[in-house]
Amino acid sequence: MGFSMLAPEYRVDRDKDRCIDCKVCVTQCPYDVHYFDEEEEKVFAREENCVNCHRCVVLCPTRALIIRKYPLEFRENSAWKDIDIRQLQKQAETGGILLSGMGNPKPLPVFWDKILLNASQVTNPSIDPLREPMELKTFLGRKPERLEIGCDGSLKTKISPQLELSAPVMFSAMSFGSISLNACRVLAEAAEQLGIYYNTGEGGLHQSLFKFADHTVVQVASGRFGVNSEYLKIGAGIEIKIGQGAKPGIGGHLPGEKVREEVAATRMIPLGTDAISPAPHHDIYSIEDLRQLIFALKEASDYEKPVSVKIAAVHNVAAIASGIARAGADIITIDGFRGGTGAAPTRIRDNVGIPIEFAISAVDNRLKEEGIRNQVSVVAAGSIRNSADIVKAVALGADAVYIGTAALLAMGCHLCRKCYMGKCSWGIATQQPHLVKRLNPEIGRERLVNLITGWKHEIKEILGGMGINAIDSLRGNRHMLRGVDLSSRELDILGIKAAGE
Amino acid sequence: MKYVIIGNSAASVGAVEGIRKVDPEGIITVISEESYPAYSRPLISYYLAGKVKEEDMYIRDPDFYENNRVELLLDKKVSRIEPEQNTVKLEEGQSIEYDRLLLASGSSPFLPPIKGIEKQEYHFFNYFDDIKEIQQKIQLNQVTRPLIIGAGLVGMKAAEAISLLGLPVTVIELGPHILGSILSDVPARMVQRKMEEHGVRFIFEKTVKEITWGEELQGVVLSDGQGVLTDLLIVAAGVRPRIELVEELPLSKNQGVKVNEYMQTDLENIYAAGDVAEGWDLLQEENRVIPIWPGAYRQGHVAGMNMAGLKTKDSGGFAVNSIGFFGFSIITAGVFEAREGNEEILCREEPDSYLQLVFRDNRLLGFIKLGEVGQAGIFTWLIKEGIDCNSFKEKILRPGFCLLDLPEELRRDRMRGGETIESPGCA
Amino acid sequence: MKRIYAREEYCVGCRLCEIFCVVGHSKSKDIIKTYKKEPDRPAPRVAVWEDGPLSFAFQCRHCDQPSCVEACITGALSKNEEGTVLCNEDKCVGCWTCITVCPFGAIQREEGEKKKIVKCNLCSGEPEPYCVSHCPNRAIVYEERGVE
Amino acid sequence: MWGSRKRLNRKPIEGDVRIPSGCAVSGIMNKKGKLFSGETIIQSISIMRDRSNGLGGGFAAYGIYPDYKDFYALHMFFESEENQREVELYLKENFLVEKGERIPTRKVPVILDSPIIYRYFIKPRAEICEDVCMTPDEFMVRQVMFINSSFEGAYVSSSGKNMGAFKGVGYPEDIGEFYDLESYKGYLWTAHGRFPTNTPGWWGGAHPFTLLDWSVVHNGEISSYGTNRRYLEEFEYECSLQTDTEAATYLFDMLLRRHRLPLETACQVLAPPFWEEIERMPEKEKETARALRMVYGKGLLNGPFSIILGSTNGMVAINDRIKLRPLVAAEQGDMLYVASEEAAIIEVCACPSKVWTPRAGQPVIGRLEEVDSWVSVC
Repeated sequence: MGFSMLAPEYRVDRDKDRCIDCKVCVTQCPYDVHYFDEEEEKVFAREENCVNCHRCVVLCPTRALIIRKYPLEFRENSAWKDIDIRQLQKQAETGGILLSGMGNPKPLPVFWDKILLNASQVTNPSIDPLREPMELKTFLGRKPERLEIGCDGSLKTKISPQLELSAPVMFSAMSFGSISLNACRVLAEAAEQLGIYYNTGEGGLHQSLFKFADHTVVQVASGRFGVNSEYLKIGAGIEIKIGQGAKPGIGGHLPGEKVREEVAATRMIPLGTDAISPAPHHDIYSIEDLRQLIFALKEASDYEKPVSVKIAAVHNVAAIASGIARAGADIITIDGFRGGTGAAPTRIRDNVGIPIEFAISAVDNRLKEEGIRNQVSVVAAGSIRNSADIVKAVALGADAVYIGTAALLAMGCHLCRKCYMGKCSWGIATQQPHLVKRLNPEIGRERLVNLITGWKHEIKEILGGMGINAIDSLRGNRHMLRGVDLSSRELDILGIKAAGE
Repeated sequence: MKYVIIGNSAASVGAVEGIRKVDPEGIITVISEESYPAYSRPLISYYLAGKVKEEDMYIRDPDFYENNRVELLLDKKVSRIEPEQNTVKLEEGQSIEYDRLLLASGSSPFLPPIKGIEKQEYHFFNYFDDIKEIQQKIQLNQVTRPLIIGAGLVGMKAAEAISLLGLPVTVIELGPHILGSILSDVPARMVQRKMEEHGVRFIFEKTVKEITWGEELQGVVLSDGQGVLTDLLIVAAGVRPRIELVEELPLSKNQGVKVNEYMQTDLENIYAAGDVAEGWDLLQEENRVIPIWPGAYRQGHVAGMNMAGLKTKDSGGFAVNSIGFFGFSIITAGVFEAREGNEEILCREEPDSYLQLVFRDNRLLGFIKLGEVGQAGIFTWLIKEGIDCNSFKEKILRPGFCLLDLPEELRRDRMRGGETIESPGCA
Repeated sequence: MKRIYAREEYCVGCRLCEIFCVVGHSKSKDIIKTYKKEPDRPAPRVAVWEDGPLSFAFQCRHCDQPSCVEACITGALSKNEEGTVLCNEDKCVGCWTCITVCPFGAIQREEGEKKKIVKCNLCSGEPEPYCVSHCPNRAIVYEERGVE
Repeated sequence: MWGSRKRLNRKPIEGDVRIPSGCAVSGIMNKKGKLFSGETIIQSISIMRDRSNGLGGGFAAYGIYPDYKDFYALHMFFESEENQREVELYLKENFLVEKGERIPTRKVPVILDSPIIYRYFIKPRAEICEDVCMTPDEFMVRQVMFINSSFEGAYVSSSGKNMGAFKGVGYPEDIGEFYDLESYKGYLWTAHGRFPTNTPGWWGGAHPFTLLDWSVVHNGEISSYGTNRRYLEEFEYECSLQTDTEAATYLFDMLLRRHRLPLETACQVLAPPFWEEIERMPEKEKETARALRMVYGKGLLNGPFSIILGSTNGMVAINDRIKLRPLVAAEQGDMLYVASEEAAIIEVCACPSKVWTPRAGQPVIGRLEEVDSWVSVC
């Protein structure tokens, strides 16, 4: 590397009274921070390499390690904050685009936290989910405007294919390539166990995951990686990815070093070649092109799968969503500006898009006004952090949510945001065999199932408190929401009242 | 059922444990010429060197015989076996009936024809009592120049033990190098150097022609006329199976007593195990005596089970030795030199270690491993199972070879390990 | 019987099994005291073997018919009623005969002055062997697999 | 004054805010269509005085205008004569107005602030219906919603044929006396006593809520209101009152009239079986139940309620799916009774042949005998 003006970001505090020089930190750090000095017979750290992934901290058997923010400060300047200066220095050294992993970390408002939920008192009873049934079952897919029922009660209307979810949550599109096969396996197994779905992302479907196909949404993105007839027919649903919240308008790039044998085979590309997904689909330059692709995919899958179209939440999201619905999509997926990614240009990630909360509200309103809201499903994504966020998203109008970052966190991700380096110390965002095996899918699956199981309990408690015993009755039920610390304009856009009103 | 076992070492203990696995009731009688419960013969050199206390010489707990309901007859010598009567006769006249008899009488040291040896001022290094005599002499400061005839396994352990007591040992060997039964020339020289560093002196390719006497033992005269002074003479010139009890009986024997895969001699009710028996050699594919401790136990165990009525085949064995001098380890197994000419020999020599592998048709036939101990059993296993090593032959030669280096299928088999995989013994 | 099995596909090579094996067989059973205050702490009975991404922890298989017990020249090795192969370390003289015959290479040696073997005793008395309970990735399991 | 919705500087009323309320309901019908006086229903509802607090009471009566049975009977409240004139002008433009008259009332000391109360017997002008491609019913629905939302100081309290709603601020028995319901004869009567928790009460906000010949009296609080409302808005129902009763009425209208679901099916939408039960159903039944929940999930009325739906063809009483509000039913001869409390039935029918408590979500359906379809208008 040579000389660098960049000071370390973190310092490694090693408690010498606790450290037994067992070298676990040395074996576990993929960033070459810890090393054992044979002469001194002690472990030391190259702090400049530390990304604060916590692998060493968590595995240190004597709790001898703490990673702290490097205490060096620049002269105080409210315009030029430390991060601005550091990023600038980095670019001055490299001349490149700044890259980032995971979602937008900037201190922009998180509207979930400005929305509060309602509960029943006196005039209607709250319901105890431990004593009464509490239903979270959710169907995603196109619904007819009305049903025709014969006099004998028989169903005369044929219902389009649906995804049936035990709870309104799914695992976001994360490709094999951007994450490890073990991580994909965790998502697939957990989805199966939970009765929900995961999404392949643009990585194709690895042979070993075919058995989870009934819980798989297969994605078709601009690079068409891994897309073939079998792929389209085997999944439970198909998703056309137009955009992603973390990088609206930007394509994807999986560097060749991650395109190892299995990735290459699954994506159907040569070994070691860069996998580049173009920014647009080059066969979709307009809404009518999208319609053609939607129906091409339906045709290819015998009209047996619901087709979703995923877009990033951008300024005109409501109109775009309406167009997507009318183009024949059964599910519209909207990814907010805090959505995660394996790698995105930092400036794009931090500055493009709109919050998912507003996007849900705007889309739900628009579709309702057009009288087609009940006919399509809306899935919201991008920084759903907990069960309360899900409840708020559904109350704002989403049918279900996708979680990506939260699922990865459950598997072990510590949000160090260095996914793009391919050296994920938790075995998630990496293809290096010695790192991949760090994620035991069995443990990952248990943790992820635990998370969603916990969330289900919480959602049931919240619903019970509201006096509701089916998630259906929360959809678009904005009466259950009140805003705090929001301008009246923001309240209007969210379609909710201020707390106290 | 009445069981009689002649001898009380590894094969005998194995037989008791084998019988008791099958038959908790029958009467077991063990007859020993010695006056100790079963002790470890390989430990006698450790005892002499002061590394092991007397109570740790015994290979089983003191209540072993009681717990296994064994009648132990010590200091009793069998004079005759009478297969027609199904009895064994003790020298003092007593007859003991048996339904099944195990000959586990072991071997006796060989006394080479040397002039003057009849004066009996020499010692063997085979029995506990031998060592106690030597120990007494040394403790009485009667020894200043010990001399050992024979640089085999016994002679070398004797040399090490005595040297550790601070005495300058001289070893006279007929052959060109030490440990001729288990080592080839190069590793033998390496071990020899280690021993010389500790003050052991070797004289090769000489025999002792004569023992000279003054008032006491003075020394020996070698085949070339050279004289060597000594005041303690230890004869370690090899051992011979003790077949004298069956010499007259109608059963096949060569050097030892021939046994089938059930450790049965030609006489239905008489079994043999241990150094006295000619069991199956897996590598040589013939019956022969393999005088090693683990093999004796295994054979005894198999014999015991068969005697008690549970048909059990012995898988056979081959020579395996672990020995060490002054902390320098030697592990060998199987053959160490080319015999048929189609063997492939790979070697790795380093200042303090040596590894030699002998392959035939990509199967490991034997190895010599000096200075490094770890994982040696995997080599032994490769030999025993006759595994095709073609794909990982080079890896075996590398330091630190372990399960990790096996092809995946074999590795996984080993990792699963344990369940019913190991047949008794692996001598 | 219940045995310890390694799952190589999940071993991360951290060697916490070795570290905690030592702790489990130490006097204090406290990791910091063991390593800071017990210079004569025992050697680990488990070894992690590693070659590139392939690694796994390995220890005694507790064979049904253990060659090591048959071969032991001192009677230090024995198999108890539960099937655990145990070593009486006071009796072991470090002759390495057991190492010579162990078909797994699973027997370890005490480092330094003490010339004797150490081997896994399944942490008898503990609900679960230390290496198993301290493996961060469930790459070592303690279970009954029966005959395969 | 009776309290206009559009007045400034007043307390919030229905339509401005959500007002939860507890209530008493009662419904009585003769399945053969035999007419009986309003006295019975007044008697029944008055026994449940404790369940209301004097801030709202009302009745729906069917079969009361046999002479005008082909005309939509428009019951209206006006704040002022000026308001009335504007509406009447509008009516004349769009409808044939057969008759317009003040609804006779009596002076009752506790009934204050009553608005101008009128009824009109009207028919939509055929050419206009044709012009906008609507059935007369559809046209009526739009017009009622338009009047309610666009005309200052005017409110349509009912608009069905051969039926009418009589409601106001007060205890129901006082309202009954006020409207002199003893002098009306109908074959089906429903009544409502209201217990709103935070409003002085507004005449228009009193129950029953009606649309065409649907009338709904309701006890409960619908926690799914926001969802139901947005769903209805998708089908262009304007929930201007923001009441549960209004939402329930529109849902019935949409499911029965517009989507033409069988009555039992519509009830199943409002109070569907749990998934657990659905899984145990026979295949065909399960298929329908699944589809209904899939497509009409937003029509589920979630939270405590007991509802009586009145219509020309009969009466339906239904509870929420876990029966969080009371509902009792009884039969005696051709008479069917439903009420919040058994006492309200026994008061008017001392020895019913059968009394039962309907299970959660299981509708009690009283169908006029000569009628085979619930959807009266096609």
